[in-house]
Amino acid sequence: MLGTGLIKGMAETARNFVGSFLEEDRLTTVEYPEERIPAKEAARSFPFLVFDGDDAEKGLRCVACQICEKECPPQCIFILKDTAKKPDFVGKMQFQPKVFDIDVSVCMSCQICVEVCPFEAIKMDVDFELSRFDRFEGLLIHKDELSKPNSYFRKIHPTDAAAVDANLAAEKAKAEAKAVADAAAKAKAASAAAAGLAAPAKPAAAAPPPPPTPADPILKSASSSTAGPGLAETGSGKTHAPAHGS
Amino acid sequence: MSFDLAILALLIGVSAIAAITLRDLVHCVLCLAVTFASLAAVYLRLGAEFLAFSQVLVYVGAVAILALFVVLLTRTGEPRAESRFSPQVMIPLAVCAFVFTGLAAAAWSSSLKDSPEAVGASMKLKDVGRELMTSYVLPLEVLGLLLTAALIGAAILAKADDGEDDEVTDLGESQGQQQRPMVATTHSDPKHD
Amino acid sequence: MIEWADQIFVLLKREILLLVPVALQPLASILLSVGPIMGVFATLFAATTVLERKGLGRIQNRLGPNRVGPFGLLQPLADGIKAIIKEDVVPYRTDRVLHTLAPILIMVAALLAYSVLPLGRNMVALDLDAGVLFFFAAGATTELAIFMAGWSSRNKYALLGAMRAIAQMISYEIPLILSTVGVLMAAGTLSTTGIVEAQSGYSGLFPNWYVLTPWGFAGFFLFLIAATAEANRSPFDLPEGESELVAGYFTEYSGFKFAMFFFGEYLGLFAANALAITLFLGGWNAPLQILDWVPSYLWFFAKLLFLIGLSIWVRGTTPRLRADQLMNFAWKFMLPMSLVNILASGLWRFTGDGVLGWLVCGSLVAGSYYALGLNLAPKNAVTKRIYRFAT
Amino acid sequence: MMESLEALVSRMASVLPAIDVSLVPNEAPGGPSSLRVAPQDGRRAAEFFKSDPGLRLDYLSNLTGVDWPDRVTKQKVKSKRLVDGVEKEVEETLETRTPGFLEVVYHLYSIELKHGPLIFRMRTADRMAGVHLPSMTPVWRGAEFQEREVFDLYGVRFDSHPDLRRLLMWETFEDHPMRKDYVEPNDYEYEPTAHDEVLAKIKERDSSGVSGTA
Amino acid sequence: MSSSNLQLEAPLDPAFKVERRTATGRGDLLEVSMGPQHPSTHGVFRMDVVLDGERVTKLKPVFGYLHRNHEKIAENTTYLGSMPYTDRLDYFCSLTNNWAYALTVEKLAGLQPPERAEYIRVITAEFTRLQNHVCLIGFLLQDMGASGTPLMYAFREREAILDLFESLTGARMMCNYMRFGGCRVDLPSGWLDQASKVVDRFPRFLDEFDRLISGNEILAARTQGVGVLPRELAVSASVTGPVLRASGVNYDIRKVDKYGIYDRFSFRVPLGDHGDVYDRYMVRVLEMHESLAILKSALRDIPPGPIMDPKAKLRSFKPKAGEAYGRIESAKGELGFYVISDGSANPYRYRVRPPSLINLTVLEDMCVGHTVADAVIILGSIDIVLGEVDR
Repeated sequence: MLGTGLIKGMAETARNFVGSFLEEDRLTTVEYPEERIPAKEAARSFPFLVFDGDDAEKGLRCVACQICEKECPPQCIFILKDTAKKPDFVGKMQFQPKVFDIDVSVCMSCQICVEVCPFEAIKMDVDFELSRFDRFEGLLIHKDELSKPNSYFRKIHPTDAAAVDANLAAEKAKAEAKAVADAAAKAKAASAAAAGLAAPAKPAAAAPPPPPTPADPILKSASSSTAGPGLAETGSGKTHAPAHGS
Repeated sequence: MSFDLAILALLIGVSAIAAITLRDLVHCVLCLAVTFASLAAVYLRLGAEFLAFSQVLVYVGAVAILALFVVLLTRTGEPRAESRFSPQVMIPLAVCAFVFTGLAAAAWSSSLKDSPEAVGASMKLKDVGRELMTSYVLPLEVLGLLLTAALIGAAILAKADDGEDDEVTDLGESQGQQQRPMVATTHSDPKHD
Repeated sequence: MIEWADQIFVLLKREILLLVPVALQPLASILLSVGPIMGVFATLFAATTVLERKGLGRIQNRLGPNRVGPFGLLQPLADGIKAIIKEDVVPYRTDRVLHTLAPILIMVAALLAYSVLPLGRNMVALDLDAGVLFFFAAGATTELAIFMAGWSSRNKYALLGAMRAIAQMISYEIPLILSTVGVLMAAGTLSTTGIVEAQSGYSGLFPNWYVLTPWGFAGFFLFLIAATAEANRSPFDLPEGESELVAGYFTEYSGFKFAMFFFGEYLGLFAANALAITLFLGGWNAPLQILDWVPSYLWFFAKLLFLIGLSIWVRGTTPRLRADQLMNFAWKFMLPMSLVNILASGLWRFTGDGVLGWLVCGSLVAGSYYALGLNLAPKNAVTKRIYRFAT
Repeated sequence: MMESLEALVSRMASVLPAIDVSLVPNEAPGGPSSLRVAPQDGRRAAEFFKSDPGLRLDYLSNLTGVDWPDRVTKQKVKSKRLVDGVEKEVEETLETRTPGFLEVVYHLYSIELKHGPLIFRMRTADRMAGVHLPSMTPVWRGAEFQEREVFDLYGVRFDSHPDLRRLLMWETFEDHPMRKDYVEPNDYEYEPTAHDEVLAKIKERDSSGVSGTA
Repeated sequence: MSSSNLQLEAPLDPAFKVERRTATGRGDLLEVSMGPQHPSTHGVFRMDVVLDGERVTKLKPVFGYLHRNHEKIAENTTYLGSMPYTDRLDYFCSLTNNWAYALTVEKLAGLQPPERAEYIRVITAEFTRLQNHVCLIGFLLQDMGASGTPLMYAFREREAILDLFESLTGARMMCNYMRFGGCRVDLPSGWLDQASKVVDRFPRFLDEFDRLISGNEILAARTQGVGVLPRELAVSASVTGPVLRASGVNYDIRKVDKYGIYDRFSFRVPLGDHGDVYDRYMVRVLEMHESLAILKSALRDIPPGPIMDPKAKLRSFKPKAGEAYGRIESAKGELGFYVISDGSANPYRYRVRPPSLINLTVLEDMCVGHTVADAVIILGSIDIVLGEVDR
């Protein structure tokens, strides 16, 4: 008969009307600024750079290899290599980025930079409140703002961070063992120098091969002049302009 | 004649003249609607409530709308740029003058002309109904029959429109439009288009 | 004391009038009637918008507006301010005079209808002998306003919307008026207060409302459906069907003019519902004799809110009809049904409200409802379909 | 299952007189090889594919263009030649110029017989003037929009297409953006963004070679 | 219900000739440009409609408002770099887009995803289908003017599925999850239980929807017999997906190609007999039931193991020269990718076969003779996403 379907439908809407007051799972709305859904562990919004320890400059894992810059589909990353090498988390001398900018307005949160990074240096943040007041400069996020400590990474992605930490620790242990072995080998070689054969002390590359360092004489000299890590830090900390000028 | 009736009369006159002189047909019909409404106000002023409301309901609510529909469905774009008055303007003027004189004479000679208020006041709605059903039952029924016949006729005409027979509807202006299949219903300005 | 509470507004008006010089008393009387009506219904409009949005929200498992004020109750205020301060965009080449007049006319027409609605005992602005007729006459004027809006906008959607609206309103005006005929016959008057008074009193437990007769029941629903169509409410909201015509005849309106259309439309809805209450639901009368002490206007507004809630509920449930189906429904169902209903109400007068009356009128109404409903179904029948599956 | 492409080619040669069909191998491990049909035989072949009871390829899944611009392959050839009366071995570079063409690839399946795909392709004479191919819209209606797209993005004109207009670009647009040699016009109505600066910086860095990318 | 495999329907009529339907209007024709800002064109899509009264006599779809030349971008990006761009094709079904692209490149490079990855792909693809169909029927009813109620119920369910996607892939819509030779990350702990919960809860929604709307007279009147697509025309015009199956053609690529591991699941393919909007609606509803069956068994059977083909390379991925065409049954129809490699890091030619665009071929044939309101719901029933149509 005419109208039965309509009445059935009205019963259903009435059920939902009442149900929205009674049943939790009917009402999916979250009153956002006051109430927040806790971020999912896998959530991703925008990349950040991980650093170990407390000092963002010192512990930055990024070695400015520029793989992410090349792989980034919308090309929103801009990296400028530093002129001086500094020891990285393994203790190996590496370059660091002097400039590391990501353009929020272009980034599409695809996470490809994270995947291609061989150094576990760039990870995805969960903070999605990225609105800025400045349309131009404000949307370009610089290195100091991008750098976040490993403890933060552990907080937002615990499972992932644990795996990464274990991985890095293993690598570091391997590298240290290698260094010890190398030292031992060197010592041995020195002691067995009678043969006059120097053992090749080239450390074997870790699982992800670091990019070949450029053979630029200026860079070489610069890195050799700033021997100590402390010096390197002060050199790269605030005095970008003179370094660039030279 | 009282002041308010004079205003209403003026309104009727002005809107009626506007209805026949304005360029835009839609404006004309809207002025006609104003005429009808003012006429209803006159009835109301004279105490003929039922007549006034019927006037609004039928003339403003239906006849004017019908006229608008007709204008919309048959009109082609721009109002024509010819003169406001057709060359044969004298003939309708003469007819109008004749009708007006006749009506005025009838009104003048009527016995009610001195006490217009008295008519409406005495007529309650119940009385109207009773009169319609007793003294005027024959005209009422005849009118009803006529309207029914008109309705059926309209339905038949509309029905034929659905079928194959095109001759019934393709009369008059619509034939001229066959050459222009794309006609914007809104005003089309050559410059703007 | 009860009497006093019931008549407080009537007495108040009388007291105030006494303070006014005699020469100005007619004017003051008009102002004292019109002012409160506009104030009360503007407030009701504001309340309804928030009620509708919250109600629809709950029906749809949402929260509805909840930002402005406590529980979002000040939302209409925010909307109103926004509407007023927004730029009034009038497209190039519109007919500016008509474009401006249309929303004013639609509001005036909607407000005129309120002058004959009895909001409580002795609370009617204009107790006309032909009150119901006046109501319909005022309602008919809105068609003109809608046409003006649609035509003057110089927009194809607006024009299509206006054409649809007018066609729909003309078609549904007939069942709307015919469905009231039974009441007019039973009450023997066209005066709204007269009709309400005819429904006062109780027979047994039940009030003497016309909705509690078979023909009144059918008439009430016919009237409600037709009134919904007249007010362009869902499921008859084709003239402004946003999925087809963007916003129908007020596509080109913005800012305050748009708000006036919106207001006018809701005023029309309230007026139609108020007339339904007057005609079928006993107006200001209490549903039970023991509740008679509650002031009459409260009953009126309670019933009005109930009908508004019903229309929100229907809006939350139904999809929209198509234009031709709408017309089919008007002419093939509503019209014959209301004619049958007139016959039933005539029979009721002779059979009385006994078992015989219920049997005869009830079966007449129900039978014709069933038959017309069958007739309305399309030829290839709305049936349950069986679907094949390939594995 | 469908017969092998080799068998199909020989059968087509026997059924359709003087048809120019050849096999185009595909080296990808997962992908089947395809047929190349000469443009003048395109409609005949298509009708055959659609109506042949063994094929019944009634469903044109995909139709797309490929641009193969002019290629210059340099080859160093050593030849012995008489130079100044002495026979010497001379090394010279031979430039073989492969003229470019546009190719349209059709992927056909059969809904009736549930097999496929059969891939066939047609090549235009060149990339500028002779870019006409027969339209397949009369055979498979599904080609209508895809041919319009190929026309739009590659500039292949399909003869006897019922409504050959641009599909994605606007009517007054002139070039064909999917061609390999398409140069983006600098006519975007864009606002400056921070990203412009980033790109400018990249350009500057790359041109000056400050850091020398790895 | 038949159980014979793949030979369910009568053979297609080979003599079928495609004829363009045209209707000639006799009165004034009104040309309306519906879109690109029209509310119900599902994005920035435009239909140039020529109307005779309200009847459509001619309808030309106009595309390109969202055109960004995805294919050209992909030819200038690495193989991996195109993966996040495929999310943005049909932004409702990013996971199936991922799958289609990954499948094609796997064919090109000869990769074989491990079993667990295949299961994950099936699970995510079926969830994608569920949420796409849910939204589609919500949108379809919204186009019919149902005030958002069905749409909100649909979004409520979609929310649960998107939560699953977020906890797996990190994003709700732009998942960017699949990789050549497997999937990016493994399922987080507890994900399967959560997914089972969603699957178990889903029938409640389907029943609710059934009660709410499937029996509604207005829905039946609006959709039955509207926009009929004959079988032969559907096949000839390369229409795929639920639209094709609603016309009674048994063609589901999951059954025909058995890509992935679809041969391990038993599911049925619902077929419509009328090919109208109602059938397209119902076929999708029934497909959701089948998807739930697939999901149930996949969630039960998923084995542990690796999720990436060890041969797959993430960086400097350069497949050998060759070409491949891969296609899957996405929620909208056959989604195909055609990739030609010349041995470099970027594809030489990258083509998306968009089901949305090709299904629109028959839009005019379906709409001619119906009213504007019908054109809107016919468009809605095709289920297009402009990100995919314009690419």
